[in-house]
Amino acid sequence: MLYLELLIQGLIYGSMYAIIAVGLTLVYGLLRILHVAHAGLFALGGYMGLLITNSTGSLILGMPLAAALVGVVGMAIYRICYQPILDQPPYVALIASIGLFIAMEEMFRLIFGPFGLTYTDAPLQSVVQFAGIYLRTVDLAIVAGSVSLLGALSWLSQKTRIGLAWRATVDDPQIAESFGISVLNVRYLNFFIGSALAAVAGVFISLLSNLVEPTMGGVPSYKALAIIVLGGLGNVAGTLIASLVLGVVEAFGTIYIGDILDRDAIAFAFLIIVLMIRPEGLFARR
Amino acid sequence: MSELLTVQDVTMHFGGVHALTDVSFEVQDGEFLCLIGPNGAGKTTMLKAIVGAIRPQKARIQLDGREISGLPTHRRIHLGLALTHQIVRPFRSMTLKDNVALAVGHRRIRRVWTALGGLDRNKERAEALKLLEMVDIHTYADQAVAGQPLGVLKRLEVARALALQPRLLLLDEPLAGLNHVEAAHLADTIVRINREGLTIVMIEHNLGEVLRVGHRLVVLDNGRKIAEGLPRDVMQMSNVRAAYVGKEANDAAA
Amino acid sequence: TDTIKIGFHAPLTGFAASDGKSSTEGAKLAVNQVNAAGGVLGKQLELVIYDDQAKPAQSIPIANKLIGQDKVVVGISGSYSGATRSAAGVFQEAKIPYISAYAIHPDITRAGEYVFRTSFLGEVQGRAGAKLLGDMMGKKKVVIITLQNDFGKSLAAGFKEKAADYGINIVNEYQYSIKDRQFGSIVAKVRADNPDAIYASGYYFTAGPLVSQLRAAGVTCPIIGQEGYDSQKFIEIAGSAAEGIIITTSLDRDSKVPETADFIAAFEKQAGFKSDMVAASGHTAVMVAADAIKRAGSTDPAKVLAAIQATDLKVSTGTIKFNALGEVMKAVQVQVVKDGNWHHYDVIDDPALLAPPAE
Amino acid sequence: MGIYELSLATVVGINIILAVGLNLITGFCGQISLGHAAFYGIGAYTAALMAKAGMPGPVNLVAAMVMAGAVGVLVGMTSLRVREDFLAITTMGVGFLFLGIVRQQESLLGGELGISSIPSFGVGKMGFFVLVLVLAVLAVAFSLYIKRSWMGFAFEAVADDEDTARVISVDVPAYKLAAFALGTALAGLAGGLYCYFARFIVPDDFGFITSISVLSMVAVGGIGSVFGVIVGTALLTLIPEFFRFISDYKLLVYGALLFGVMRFAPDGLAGLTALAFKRVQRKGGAV
Amino acid sequence: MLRLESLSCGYGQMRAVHALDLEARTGRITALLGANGAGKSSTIMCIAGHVDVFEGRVLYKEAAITGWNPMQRVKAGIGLVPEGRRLFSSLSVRENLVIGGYCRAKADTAAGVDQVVQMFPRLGERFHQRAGSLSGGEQQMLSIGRALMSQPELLLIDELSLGLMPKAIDICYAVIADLKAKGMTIVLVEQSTQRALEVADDVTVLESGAVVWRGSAQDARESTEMIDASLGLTRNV
Ligand SMILES: Nc1ncnc2c1ncn2[C@@H]1O[C@H](COP(=O)(O)OP(=O)(O)OP(=O)(O)O)[C@@H](O)[C@H]1O
Ligand SMILES: Nc1ncnc2c1ncn2[C@@H]1O[C@H](COP(=O)(O)OP(=O)(O)OP(=O)(O)O)[C@@H](O)[C@H]1O
Ligand SMILES: [Mg+2]
Ligand SMILES: [Mg+2]
Repeated sequence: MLYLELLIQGLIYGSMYAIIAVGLTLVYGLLRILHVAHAGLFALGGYMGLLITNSTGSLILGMPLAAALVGVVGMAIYRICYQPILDQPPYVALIASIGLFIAMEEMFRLIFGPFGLTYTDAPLQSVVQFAGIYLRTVDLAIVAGSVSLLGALSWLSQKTRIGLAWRATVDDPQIAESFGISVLNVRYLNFFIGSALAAVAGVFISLLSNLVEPTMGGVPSYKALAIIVLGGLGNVAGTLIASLVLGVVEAFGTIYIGDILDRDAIAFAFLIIVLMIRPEGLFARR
Repeated sequence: MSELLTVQDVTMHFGGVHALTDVSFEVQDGEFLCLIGPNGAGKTTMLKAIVGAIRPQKARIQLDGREISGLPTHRRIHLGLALTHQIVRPFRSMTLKDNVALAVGHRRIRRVWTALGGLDRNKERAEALKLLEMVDIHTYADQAVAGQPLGVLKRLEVARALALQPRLLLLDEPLAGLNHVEAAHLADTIVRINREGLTIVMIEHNLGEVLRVGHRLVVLDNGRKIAEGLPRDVMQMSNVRAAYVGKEANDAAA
Repeated sequence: TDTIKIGFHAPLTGFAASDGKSSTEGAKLAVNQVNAAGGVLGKQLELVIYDDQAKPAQSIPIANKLIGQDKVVVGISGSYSGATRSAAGVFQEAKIPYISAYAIHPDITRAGEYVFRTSFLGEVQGRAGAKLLGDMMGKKKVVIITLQNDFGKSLAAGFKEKAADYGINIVNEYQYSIKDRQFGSIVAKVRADNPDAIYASGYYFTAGPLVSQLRAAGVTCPIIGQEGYDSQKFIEIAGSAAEGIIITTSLDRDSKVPETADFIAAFEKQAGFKSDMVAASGHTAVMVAADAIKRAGSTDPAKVLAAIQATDLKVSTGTIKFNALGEVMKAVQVQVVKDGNWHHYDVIDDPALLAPPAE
Repeated sequence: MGIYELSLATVVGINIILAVGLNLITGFCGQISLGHAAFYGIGAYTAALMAKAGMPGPVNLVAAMVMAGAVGVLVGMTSLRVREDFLAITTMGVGFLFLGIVRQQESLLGGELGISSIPSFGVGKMGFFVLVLVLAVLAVAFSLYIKRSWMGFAFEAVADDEDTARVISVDVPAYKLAAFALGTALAGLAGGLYCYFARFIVPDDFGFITSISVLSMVAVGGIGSVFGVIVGTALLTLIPEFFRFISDYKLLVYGALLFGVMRFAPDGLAGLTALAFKRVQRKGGAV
Repeated sequence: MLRLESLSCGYGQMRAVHALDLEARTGRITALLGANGAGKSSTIMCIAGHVDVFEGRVLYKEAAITGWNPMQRVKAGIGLVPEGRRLFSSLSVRENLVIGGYCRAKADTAAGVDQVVQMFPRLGERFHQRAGSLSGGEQQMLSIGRALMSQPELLLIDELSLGLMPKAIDICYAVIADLKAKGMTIVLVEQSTQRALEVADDVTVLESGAVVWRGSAQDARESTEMIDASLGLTRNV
């Protein structure tokens, strides 16, 4: 019974990670960039969702609007920040991205204050109870949201012409243009979707804790990197499974080995062990 | 002549792809052996297995009577092997000359700690220039590798391999990407080096040159050896003709 | 010079910026109040503020700058333990008095006789928590949830030290990191443990989510926190789940004592947000410094030092006196959340229990 | 020099040793490390424990180097298995693992409370600065020497293309391990010096943020360029000091600077000066 | 069909082609020959829209397309078989062909794929295999097939026979001859002069980015010495 509950909690953690990490893995898959500022977009999503929800009183409005807004910001970040340095070695984009992330966090603090914001009337907090397990609506929404969003994304990339164009662009952007694929549009779409998902994750997290803080991107900024590596970099399905596995490992780890290693250390110890056994990650592309 | 390289029962499967299945052959000291076969026959895979860039499921490879199939690549190079890549792999951050100079200094960098010993690179650079001259690309010596045409990079591969002063040189399609004048010229250079005593194994689709310079042919198809022998004899074999030979080769062989 | 400079460092940027903001506002308020009342020694006080990001590597040059360039008379830390402990060494070496407003590391005052602390040690407050739970509330089967940093660890140590004395049986202890906001697995396990009460350390931004997640999962037993919870933000975050949460702290919201009541009102007016323990601590430390300079009648460090040692001052966080080590001796306030606000619950004033180490 | 300037200069010196070490691994040998702070920490903890046990300072500094270098070799072994971006994340993981272990080691390493009251090195503030300065100069000279030696040449090859390096007889694993050993030993030395400088250490001193700052110093200076790294380190260490008067915007400026340099001068300051130099030369030639 | 008017193009500061005039007439094969680094690939990629033009014009069907991007060009009917094949290696054979027809109506795709498979039955046998794992010859077929999917009127082919076994070269040349017979205009870059002259109508020889010889294939066969001399140029520098 306890194990089942821990498993469920792990899956909730994991679903959360998955929505954040998938945007990162999309960017990595397309451009080979470790896009740390993704975590900044996640926090921005939290702020936007909370502010819109508070002022309109409707999460139904707040979440999609936040996603769309942040999606557009993501596109701008690609255009302004990454496109000019695509042909540089990978660490260049990584450090630029870290700089951007720090600047974003500071901007949040200066604009929204250091204390964090809360919902005036937090939605999705009602408690559902079955078989002695207590869950909040938001818990269920997260799991349902991540499975459906990632499912849709996976369908988009495997079964549609746009997905095909995306994959062709990964292989050879220059030649893709010569077959009528607008590489710029593919990349815009990629950043739009990835950033919008980050925003959705940000809104979900803010509902879990009823708190949006300038530093809320801190944990995803590095842990999401670990997840996409576990998932085999650039692999959507792999990222989902890696997220869930990591969520479960953390859920059990904090209880049973929490006094030996902290949560981050548990996650990274797991990562290192996996990489030593399978250097290409859990789900390699080839 | 004695056997310099013995390859026995090399088997390499990539998942479902049987790139090599029980391939065996020998290379005599001083010989110029050509490895031919259809696209995807496993030729490149064979050379990579010999230098240890890939690890076959099964292999016995002996250089001069010494088993080398367990050794890492750099050890095999120390023992006298050298390889040029089919798909060129230069050091893109260096000039052409430095690409070769580093290989010239291979004795200095053999051990990490002795590599700390010297600072002077002039002797090696001068030697590198000579090698570049040998393959006709010395005019590019101080240029960066980026943006060089394929033909120059192909020859750079050859110069760099020669810089290692190998006993056995493995060439993977060195002539591809050169026009027929350039190809003939580079082939002549390779023949000259061979005459000076260097043993050579060359993969090449340019049958005209293969028949001109090769002492002996080994033919692979679908990961298996299907023929071996003197060029003229091999070219007459019906299975080789069926698998490989086209109009041009017919003309050349005729 | 026509002003008397007091050095102040706090985390104005980075992860601890919210506490830095509170403590800075508290300190500024104190300076304004002193100056409005005519300053000290006929001069105005000037607060020299630097941002240390709560990092030791930053606070050392800052301490040197405050001493060497700004020539401050007293240094005050409105920062966390790491930054405070390393700056303390610099002040001690330069023989300039230094007061830690709310950092809890036990070794801070051990840097030397020039270093003081106006807040409780983590251990002291942990002991008070044990008394509160075991003795005053009569709960015996307790689960500890510990924040994994110097604050949480020393609270837990103090709590565990006295737990047995009050008949408390600690069934389990769980740890979480300061970055955690999701406690699903700990909550599930605590529910299975079914304790009589929970002793959970944390700051408002961790405790808020923790408490609301515990309550949502149907954990109804009392939850005891400490001064880290002590912020209006905690109540905003936890919402209705905050009702009935009890903490040990140094600020009594219902106090009739004028110093405290005035502070609470004046702070909100100046800063634009409600006061909390950190703000009150920043305020207190400056008040102690100003009072000492006044009594010393001079800015000579040795004289100021002697004056600080002899402090007996009523301020927002109670009556401040120091022991030989420079640790504060005062009563612990117990507060409870009622109708969305902090209110008086009790006071723990047991000198033996609350005695800080004296060496 | 006042005590403030002295303490700043000492920090710059320590950071230069730290950054030069990372430059050896990442700049010379091409192995991206996001966990450099862990070795800095190992050095600091080693020296701190030995100092508290009453061992003399110079011995402790050597021990800090040896300890960090030894663990560095161990971590370097992972670089033999995973590549590029994977290595970056793995080393980042090593950093978190180090921190996680130290945090929970209360009896030996002081846990969250860290180690305080570390004895002084015993040479005074000025003397200590001179020591740091001498060691920093030695570290820089050493790394310049490596860059120009055949070892540096081979590092260049490994950084450029491992597979090609192999076929020209470079023992790639040995070189990678050597880079890790040397680079992490320097980090250990820097850590040892830091522990004597602060005389109080806590786990958070050696976290992910520190790793990132060091990498930023190297990249802003110009990865691979020794002098660039020195300038980058001095700049990024001192900039927050210059901006103290606008405290509230300090980190914002720092982040924007980091981004700006990478976005507009991807080769760092070293690349920028090289470019400016070329421009001037071209202009001179035209006249 | 295609005319280049004193075209100069290159990379960044570097000029790869100087003041090149070239005409590809409708329904004919124009061979572009030259030594290594002469600028053949640069010319092809410039026509496809991938190389910066410094001076001069590119005229396609009498309209200036100099400023067009590659997408506009493929829609206008310019197909590309790039040097080194450059297939989408993680995509299957079928998917590569679908991408080939990306700029055409979706309805045409299936019919187009059928046509290509008829032309190269081998591709049908490897239909769902990853392009990256095909043999060199199969890759070349796929590269041509992919270009045909865009229903080009002008086909640019760079290094048809590079790395191919003799038998595969024969197949590819047969296809070229067939396409020409169907009225397609082709610009062909080839290292093997002999093979190129067999199929070409017009010949242009480049040296260091400039034209050194121009004429009909007939004339070219008669002045092979002169052409060979320019091919061997790099040797004599
Ligand atoms: N890493 C790999 N993974 C999967 N398959 C591979 C790999 N390397 C080679 N192959 C396959 O093994 C077979 C043999 O490849 P190889 O490169 O040795 O052929 P080759 O004879 O050199 O052909 P070519 O003349 O075209 O260069 C091919 O079918 C190829 O697709
Ligand atoms: N991406 C690039 N960046 C910079 N210079 C380039 C680039 N590609 C080609 N060049 C240069 O342009 C010139 C012409 O090269 P190009 O590839 O067009 O020659 P080519 O005639 O196709 O040669 P090859 O027979 O080797 O294919 C060469 O000097 C080459 O160095
Ligand atoms: Mg091959
Ligand atoms: Mg070309």
